Amino acid sequence: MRNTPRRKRYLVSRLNLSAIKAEFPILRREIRGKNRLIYLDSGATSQKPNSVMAAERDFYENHNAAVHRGAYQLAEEATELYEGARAKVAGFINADIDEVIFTKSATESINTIAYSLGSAKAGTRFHIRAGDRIVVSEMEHHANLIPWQELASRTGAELVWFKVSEEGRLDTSNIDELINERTKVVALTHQSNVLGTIVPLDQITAKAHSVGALFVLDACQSVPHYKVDAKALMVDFIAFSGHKMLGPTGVGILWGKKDLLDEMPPFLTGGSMIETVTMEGATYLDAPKRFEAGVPNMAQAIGLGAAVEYLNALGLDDIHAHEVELTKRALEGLQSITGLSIIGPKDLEMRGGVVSFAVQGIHPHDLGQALDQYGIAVRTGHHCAWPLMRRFKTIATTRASFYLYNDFDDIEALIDGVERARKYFQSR
Amino acid sequence: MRNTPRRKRYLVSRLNLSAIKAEFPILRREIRGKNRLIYLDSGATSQKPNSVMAAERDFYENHNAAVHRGAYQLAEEATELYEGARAKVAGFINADIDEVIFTKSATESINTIAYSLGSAKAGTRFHIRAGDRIVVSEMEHHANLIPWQELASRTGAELVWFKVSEEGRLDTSNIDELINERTKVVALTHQSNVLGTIVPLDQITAKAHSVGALFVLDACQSVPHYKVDAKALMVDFIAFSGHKMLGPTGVGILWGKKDLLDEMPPFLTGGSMIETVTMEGATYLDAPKRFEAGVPNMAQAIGLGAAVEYLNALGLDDIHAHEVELTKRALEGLQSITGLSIIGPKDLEMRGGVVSFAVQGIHPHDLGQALDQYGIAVRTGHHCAWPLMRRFKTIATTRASFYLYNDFDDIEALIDGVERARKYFQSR
Amino acid sequence: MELDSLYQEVIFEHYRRPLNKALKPNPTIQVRHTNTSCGDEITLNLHTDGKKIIEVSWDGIGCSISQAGTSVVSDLVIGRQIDEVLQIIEAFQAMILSKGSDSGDEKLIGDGVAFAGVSKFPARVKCALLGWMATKDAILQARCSDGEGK
Amino acid sequence: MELDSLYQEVIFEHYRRPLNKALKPNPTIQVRHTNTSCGDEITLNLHTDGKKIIEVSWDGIGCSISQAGTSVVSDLVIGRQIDEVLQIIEAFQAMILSKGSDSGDEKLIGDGVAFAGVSKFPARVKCALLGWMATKDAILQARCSDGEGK
Ligand SMILES: Cc1ncc(COP(=O)(O)O)c(C=O)c1O
Ligand SMILES: Cc1ncc(COP(=O)(O)O)c(C=O)c1O
Repeated sequence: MRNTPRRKRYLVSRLNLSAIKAEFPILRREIRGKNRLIYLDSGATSQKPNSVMAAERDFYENHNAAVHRGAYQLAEEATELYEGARAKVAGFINADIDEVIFTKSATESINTIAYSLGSAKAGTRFHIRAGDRIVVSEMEHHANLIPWQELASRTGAELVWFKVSEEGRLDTSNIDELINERTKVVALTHQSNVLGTIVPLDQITAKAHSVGALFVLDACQSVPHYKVDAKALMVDFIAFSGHKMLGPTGVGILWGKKDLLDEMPPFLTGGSMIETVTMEGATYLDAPKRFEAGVPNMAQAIGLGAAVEYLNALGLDDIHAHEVELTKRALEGLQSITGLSIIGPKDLEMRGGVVSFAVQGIHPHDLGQALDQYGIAVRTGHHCAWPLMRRFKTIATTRASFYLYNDFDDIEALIDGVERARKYFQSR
Repeated sequence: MRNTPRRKRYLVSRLNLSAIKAEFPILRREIRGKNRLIYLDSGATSQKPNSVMAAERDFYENHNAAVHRGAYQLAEEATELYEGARAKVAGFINADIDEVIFTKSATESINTIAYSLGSAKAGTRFHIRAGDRIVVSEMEHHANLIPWQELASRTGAELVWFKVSEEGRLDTSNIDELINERTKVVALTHQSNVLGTIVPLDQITAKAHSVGALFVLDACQSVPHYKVDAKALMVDFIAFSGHKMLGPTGVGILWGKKDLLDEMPPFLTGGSMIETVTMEGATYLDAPKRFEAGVPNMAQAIGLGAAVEYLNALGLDDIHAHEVELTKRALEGLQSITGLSIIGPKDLEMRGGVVSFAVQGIHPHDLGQALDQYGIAVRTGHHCAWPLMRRFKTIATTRASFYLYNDFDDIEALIDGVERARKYFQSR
Repeated sequence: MELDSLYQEVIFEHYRRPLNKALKPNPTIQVRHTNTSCGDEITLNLHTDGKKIIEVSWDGIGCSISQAGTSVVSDLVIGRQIDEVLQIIEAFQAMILSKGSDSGDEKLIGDGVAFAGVSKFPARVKCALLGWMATKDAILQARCSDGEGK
Repeated sequence: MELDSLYQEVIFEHYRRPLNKALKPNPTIQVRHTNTSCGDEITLNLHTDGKKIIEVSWDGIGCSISQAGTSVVSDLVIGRQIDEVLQIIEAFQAMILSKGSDSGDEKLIGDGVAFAGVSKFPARVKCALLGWMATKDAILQARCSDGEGK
């Protein structure tokens, strides 16, 4: 690996990287022989610190019981841990505790809203019918696109979308055309998982509310990386995944305004979300229980609580500052490579630590394979954003995404690796 | 604790209980002071052996990456582990691998079928419309009742149900009336989570198929305890939860016949379940991916795989035989207590290790509280089977449920504990 | 023994001989509250002139804690000013949610202090509160319907 | 170096100068296959008289493995009997799914043996199979539509 002094020019991070790395056992893995693992796919899923794994294990070893149902000591402890995790997540996004719903993933969170709205009876404020409009964008992850396509197709509503500019920004020039009196839902990503673009929300949320539309924010790529304030954002719903923010797999979050959640039809039905049940019908509890049917993903929620504590201890501002520096160096270094082009913003303005690129003459799959050979894990493909690929007239990109455990050496390794791969394929 | 020789009269289990208990760290917990934990609420959720926790941790420490998406080494390993877990679960219930879908819970599994059927277009074989019939029973858990109530209310179908006899058996006397040409779905529990009753299925599945209805089996209380053979049972769908069978929380199973699953509309939509996506619409992959949108609950599925291996190593037949002996002693011992009555079958014929009972003059909540004080964890309440409570003209029962880590001492402790509690409340 | 700290003698007295348990006709308002996790249910009739609680009567089934709790609150509030009653309920709520740190002010909540031990058993807090919350709910509903509250 | 074991020279030759890459008109059957995880796509035209493969031509974009694979299979099967071709495809499939244990029979699968290394990279198996599966699919569809198969 090259060892030039150039990285010294970059800001020394406020994070203590060696201490952080020590908390993530997987970073000691060796890849394809003796290569150090350089994990640059946190946009897909993040690695887990010891404290998260320990919290899950502690739950299973000492407190495991069905929450809210048992009256014995273990069940009381389990309930307190589970509800404690809810309080931690609520604090993390500045929400009220009862507004935080544990789902299995952001995908489920978004589907929950789409299905709930789809079940709303005619005459209620949530009812969606033929002629109504749902607004998304061309840069949505499939998880924030297909549920709305399906809702539109079930209800006869019309799906329309914001376009994306050549620079990878949301094109809001036709906002008044897209969001009008017929618009019932606006569902947008906070940050593109492909481009790294952070979407400025103020104008769009204001417009959405001015016509009485509900605003759904896909915050999968933002909540893990910088402060997201549920109250300040003026949105109605927020969806994100625990596994992308150091938490366990199998847990996601749906945040929603309490008065909306309490009024909306439930989605998954079953135990623990009911008020009364007869053979003929049931009535339902308020949020969050209304949307948490069945024995919940207790250990995972509690693990997510530990992840939130870990993030709080480091501080989201420092994490974000660190990632901006990594991104700055990555953008600069990668663009010095012959034939490489960035797909997405090339500046740091309203931009997160996700960098997509193409290298002329090398298919992303081949490039990713070579990088893997050097120990570098990047994502290649359409990134579950197929329409966005079409927008940029490609079928796939190579994507590096950063998180708090990445250091400048990782970025140099990426830059060197891409250059080395380029030469490898060129020589063949 | 009483130490009479009477338990010696009972069969020595084929399970090595001391070795088993050593694998479940939580069983070393002390409760309300210095009481040994006597966990008799496995019907709500089971405890976890070391091997399950180790499998999850190994995944996070060595292989964590998004399955099916990445092309790098970690992602390949994660995919192999995840799909390996699917193969283990499939083997466990004698199913084909592609028929096993990972959900978050049995509740989600059942909702998946109900919503998918509800989305089927008119003219397709899955379409449900006004006048069609859905058949359930009075002994269903809310998770296998409310989703069907909701489906009925969304489609205009009629919900009808089997009654339950005074002995706690399914009353099939009016089967020909309930299941007729209009019947589209029959959804029944395999074993009641309140009564312990195992439902004989042959007659009902035959009848259901003779009229072309789909048969949905809620196997939450059976799969963990005795052999369930997906192919032999002649059912179309099976739902169960990982957390009740030694697995992690946050993972459930939906099994379905491949040709049905591939034809049914998807439920949750998003990444990894699509074939192609444009802004206008999407096409979907076949099962299991069709029903696994998003980054899945990888660690939990893998943990469940380890649970299945643990169950296989002990042998389901020996586990079941052991639980039958425990149940025999419990039924006998409990019934010797003044004022105690069993709710559910009093014999061992087609009966699992779940025993519900009432003690005259003592509310279940108070009884459960006293038992907790002695270290005994039982469940009190309506057990998410409110209509069944009404059927037995009560609002709650006390329920003890057994699993492979319970021994005869646990049963004696229960019997002694109930007697002691009875005296405590009588004296006040 | 901890069980006794939960099941104070006073609680058993109210449980065995509950006060005001038999619905009085023609209430100002009737409410029905359920403990959704166990199915316990009470119906409570409130008679009020808008300022004072004239009568509280109730019926229902439940565990000793919820039955005794309803008995205690009904006995405590009859004849008192509404504002005072709301204060009493608040004090009881604070105690019961205190996880053992607040042992309750007997001058304010009377026999309610016998429930201090319940606050150490989170799963039973709902039982203890059932009758108290029904009373509060009835008062607030009565207020709304006669235009007293804003 | 393991990368070379994946990227055999033969693969690069086919990738740089793919054979039969340009759709011939009027096929017996046309199929379109997609690698859903990356978006790579090929269109393949098959000309057959029901017994023999007369022509295979294709177009599409994709990684070196999928492009070379399609080139190899197209070259290999043209002019052969259908039954023989299905056998060849099966042999290739067996090798590619063998996780490195089957190095392939060159007499049967020709340049296909160059893909033996791919079987050690599970995430690339789909790439290697893309053209092969498209060919198989086209053959089976052609069979069905002319009533040859049962
Ligand atoms: C018979 C039965 N069905 C369904 C369920 C629901 O399972 P879960 O809460 O894990 O989704 C349970 C357990 O609670 C059950 O016992
Ligand atoms: C922007 C965005 N939205 C939604 C998702 C879906 O998240 P999950 O797969 O965890 O449900 C992802 C990640 O895959 C994402 O990056």
